[in-house]
Amino acid sequence: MTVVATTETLTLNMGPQHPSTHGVLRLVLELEGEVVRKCTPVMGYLHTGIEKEMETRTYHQNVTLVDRIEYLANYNEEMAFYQSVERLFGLEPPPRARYIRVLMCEMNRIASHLMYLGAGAMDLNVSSVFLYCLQDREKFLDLSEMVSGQRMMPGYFRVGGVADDLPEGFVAASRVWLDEMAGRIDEYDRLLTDNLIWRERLEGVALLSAEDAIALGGTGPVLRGSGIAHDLRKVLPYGGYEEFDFDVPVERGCDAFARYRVRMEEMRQARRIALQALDRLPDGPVIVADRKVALPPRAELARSMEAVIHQFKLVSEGMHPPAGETYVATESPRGEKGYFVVSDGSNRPVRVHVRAPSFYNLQTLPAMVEGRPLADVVVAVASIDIVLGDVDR
Amino acid sequence: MDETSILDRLRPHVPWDRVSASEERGGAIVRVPPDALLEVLRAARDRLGLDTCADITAWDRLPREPRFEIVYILGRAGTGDRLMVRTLADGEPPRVPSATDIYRGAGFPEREVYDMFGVVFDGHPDLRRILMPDEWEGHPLRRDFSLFEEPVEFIGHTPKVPSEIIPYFPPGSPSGSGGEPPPR
Amino acid sequence: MGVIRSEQDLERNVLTTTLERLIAWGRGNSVWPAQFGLACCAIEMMCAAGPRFDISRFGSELFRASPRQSDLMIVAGRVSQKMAPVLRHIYDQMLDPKWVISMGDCASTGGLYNNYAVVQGVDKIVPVDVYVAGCPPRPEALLHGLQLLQRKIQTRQTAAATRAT
Amino acid sequence: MLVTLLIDVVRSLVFLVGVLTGFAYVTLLERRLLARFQLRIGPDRVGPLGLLQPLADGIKLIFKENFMPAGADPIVYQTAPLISAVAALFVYAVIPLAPPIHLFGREIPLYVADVNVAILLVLGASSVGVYGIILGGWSSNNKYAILGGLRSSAQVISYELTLGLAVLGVVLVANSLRLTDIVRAQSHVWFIVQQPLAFVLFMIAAFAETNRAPFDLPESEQELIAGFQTEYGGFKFAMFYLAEYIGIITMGALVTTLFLGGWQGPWLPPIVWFLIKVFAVVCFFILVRATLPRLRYDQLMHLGWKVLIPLGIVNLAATAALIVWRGAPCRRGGTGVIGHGGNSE
Repeated sequence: MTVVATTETLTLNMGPQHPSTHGVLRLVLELEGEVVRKCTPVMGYLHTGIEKEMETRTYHQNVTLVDRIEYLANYNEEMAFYQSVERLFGLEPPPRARYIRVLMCEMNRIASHLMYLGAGAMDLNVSSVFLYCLQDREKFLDLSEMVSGQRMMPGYFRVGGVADDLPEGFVAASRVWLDEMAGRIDEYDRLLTDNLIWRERLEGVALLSAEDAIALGGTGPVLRGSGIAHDLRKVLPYGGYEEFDFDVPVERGCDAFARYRVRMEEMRQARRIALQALDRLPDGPVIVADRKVALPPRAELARSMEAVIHQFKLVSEGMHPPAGETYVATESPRGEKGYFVVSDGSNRPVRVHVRAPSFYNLQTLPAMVEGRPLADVVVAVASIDIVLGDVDR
Repeated sequence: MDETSILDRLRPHVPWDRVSASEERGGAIVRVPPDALLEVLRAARDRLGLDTCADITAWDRLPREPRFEIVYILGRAGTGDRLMVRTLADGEPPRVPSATDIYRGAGFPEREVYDMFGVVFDGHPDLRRILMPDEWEGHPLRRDFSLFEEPVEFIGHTPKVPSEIIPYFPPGSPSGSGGEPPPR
Repeated sequence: MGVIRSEQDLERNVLTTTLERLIAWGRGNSVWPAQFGLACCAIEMMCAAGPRFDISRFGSELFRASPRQSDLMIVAGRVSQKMAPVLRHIYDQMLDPKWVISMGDCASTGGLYNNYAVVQGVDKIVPVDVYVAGCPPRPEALLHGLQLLQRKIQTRQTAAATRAT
Repeated sequence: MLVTLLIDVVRSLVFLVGVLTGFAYVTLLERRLLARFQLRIGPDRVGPLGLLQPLADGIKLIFKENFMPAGADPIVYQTAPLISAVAALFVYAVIPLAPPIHLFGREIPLYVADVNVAILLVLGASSVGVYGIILGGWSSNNKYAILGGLRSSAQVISYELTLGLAVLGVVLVANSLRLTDIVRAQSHVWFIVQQPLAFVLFMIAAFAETNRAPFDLPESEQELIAGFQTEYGGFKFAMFYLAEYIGIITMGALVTTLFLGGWQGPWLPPIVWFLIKVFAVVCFFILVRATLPRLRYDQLMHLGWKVLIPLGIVNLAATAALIVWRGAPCRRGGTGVIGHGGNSE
């Protein structure tokens, strides 16, 4: 006797509006029972045309657009953009500016990972952790507001430095936050890492082998959670990271739990870097003296006609980098964030392409979830920590 | 780790006469014709161990010919090895061979380049639009594609294509002198 | 939107019964938003639900995942051309009475992005009751918008109500 | 006769109103308590201390558009929330709040009916409630809803067994299926001391029965939008909502009755003790919701069938062995358990 098993797959549309896709991602899932047979990510629901829009703006104006790409890690995003533009100019910001940038980027990394942790916990219905993380993130937003006047979209970095020196009291305030975070990270660790259900849900889930991760272009915690020690701050140092002492956390679990552990450890390392930056913060100017790219200081405007002309030229026309193309890769909280900038010598880029880590990490999603139950999709999406603004741009 | 430059290591494995190599701003760049592209990519992966395709993108060189340049950024996980492979494509639609057989990770970015520039990747298993709606017409990142901006209520304002907004300066010309606007 | 100062409107206001007032009071104080975030503003929307700003004080912390159970759609972020039909679909799925807050410049006017991909203002797709300015608006601004909406609901001056007359 | 009937009616009404008010304020309690756990304040603007918030929610939900999705089965779709709500309310008929009080020279029992198989009735009613969920999920013509409904049916079937096994331990010790008897049997030692394992099993199963975190899979927001109630809005959604929260109070009342000595306690009037205990259990439910992640579906099944049910059987066997070894504690003459005690009242 032969039994003919007929299975019918159910096509489930997860998204674009779904609580756990972290934005407007749509996943077309073919389900057999509750097991995912095929997963097709469909994106573009947040496509904003930022790359096109950037072609019509000057380099200075573009920072506004850049901020809104990976909106959970604005400082890292600005860092990436300006690394490329500065490479075009062949500029190097002064030491104080480099340290301030590293400080802001690393604090932003903590804040971004807090959002990962909160949203990831929320996906498993631990709403309390979500709110605790939001509370801790608020304190970073306060710091961001201190330096830039904005909670989320700072626009603080400039070509060749940063817009302004750190405000009074900022160093002390960020020290307070970083000191507090040490205890908080340990607390989250205690709350979740030893939680039986948390481990059950994360361990062995969303498996991604190292080969798959490399081949599919996964970077950041996705790659490091699969056992590859690849951190651009170490292998291709940029922006002064070679002066800092930190470890690259690597986990060999290849699963969501490994990624969670990597990010927890990265928060500690980011804190370490930020503290080093605070300790060794050098004195000096915060932006290069080149008047073709940096605005003259306000005091100079009253005295020097030349300064006024420079100011006028820069504000009205912007800066003119030499013609050419650059690509500089940086390590954003989500992975390799690179900017491919093509300049023709005019005041606007001919082409700006964002190498978006979320976009590539999303490509690893089908490998993670196929053959797994539906509930694991939620964990997998949370574990790669996508930002849809970054995916769709 | 091998201290010889990545271009020197690549040299024996590719048809060097058809490839031009350069170091620009600290990055190794290889320019190849489209028909030698896969050979170079395969050599980069197999001989140099550049196991990851960090990025694929393109840009529109309008009004120069060939019009599109496709850029592959290859890397090796765990090291700082980087190689930028660039190829020029022309025609309507411009065609280049797909790298998906060599780098599985090329799937999404090639779709994006197709979506944004209309570059067709021959041999891509699933070449569909990725960011724009399926029924969208045109390829937004081409320089002759209008921003489609909606008129803001200023007198005399009409939407322009970016190539009109941005004067084109040939490389090397002094900036600000103004070049001939490209033909639409 | 706003107060319609017509005779019809006057009549409607005069005929307002206690029951109607009670219903409006209930609706105004129990606005459950849809869990609907688009872009950057969605992060600030989450912050509004967070401990510091705490939207729950106004009875609105129950972000419902199903549009059928939500009364308010907070359009938080830029609406792309691809998202626009989906957004309209979700709005249609919500049960009457329903309200829309357009949060942020992108949702209200297209904001920074005057280009091919972004809908220039969500009010081209759905009727909007309250516009919250900012890029992104601070959570306080959203809470202010919510309070404005509550006041509008309680005085029955929302977009849907004025359209009906 | 008429007076008795009148008392019955009034008593039922008081119960109904009490339970419905309880439901409303449990929702508020949950929102306020969750907020406290999460460093927030919670609803406090509507009325003093936010006490009118449930009223506002109720009014809003009742006056929402009456809606039915296209392609839904109209009758089933409309009935499903009713089934859930009625089944949830029905249980209160047999839960004793306090010993009878004397009023106007009459003995008025503080329960609607004292059924001799009360505990069976409770279990039965709570499993009827799941029909509402399954039918609701099936009839709404939505994929998320049907997945939620299927999950729910599997979950309730699995955990009903554990629930039953845990209760059986108590029944063996108390030697009765009547809830009032079970309460009275705890006059010296609460069953939480005598039957600790059964208590733990019952609590876990209670979370699963009420679809509460960490077992809230049927309506798991992050996976299935809202599960079986995805397509329900307005008043029909309110009924599901009602069923869920009344289920929590029910479980609180059951835990109190079966394990925490029911209305018994020193100094305070019995009914106050009963309410305090129920309140404590409900708070515990909310605390767990704020703390624990959600299980995955197969882990839930694994836990139910491979851990809880064997433990329940072990507990039952051990209890039975202990009773035989000690000699049956036949307070009632040992004529058996079921069928003893006659009809209600």
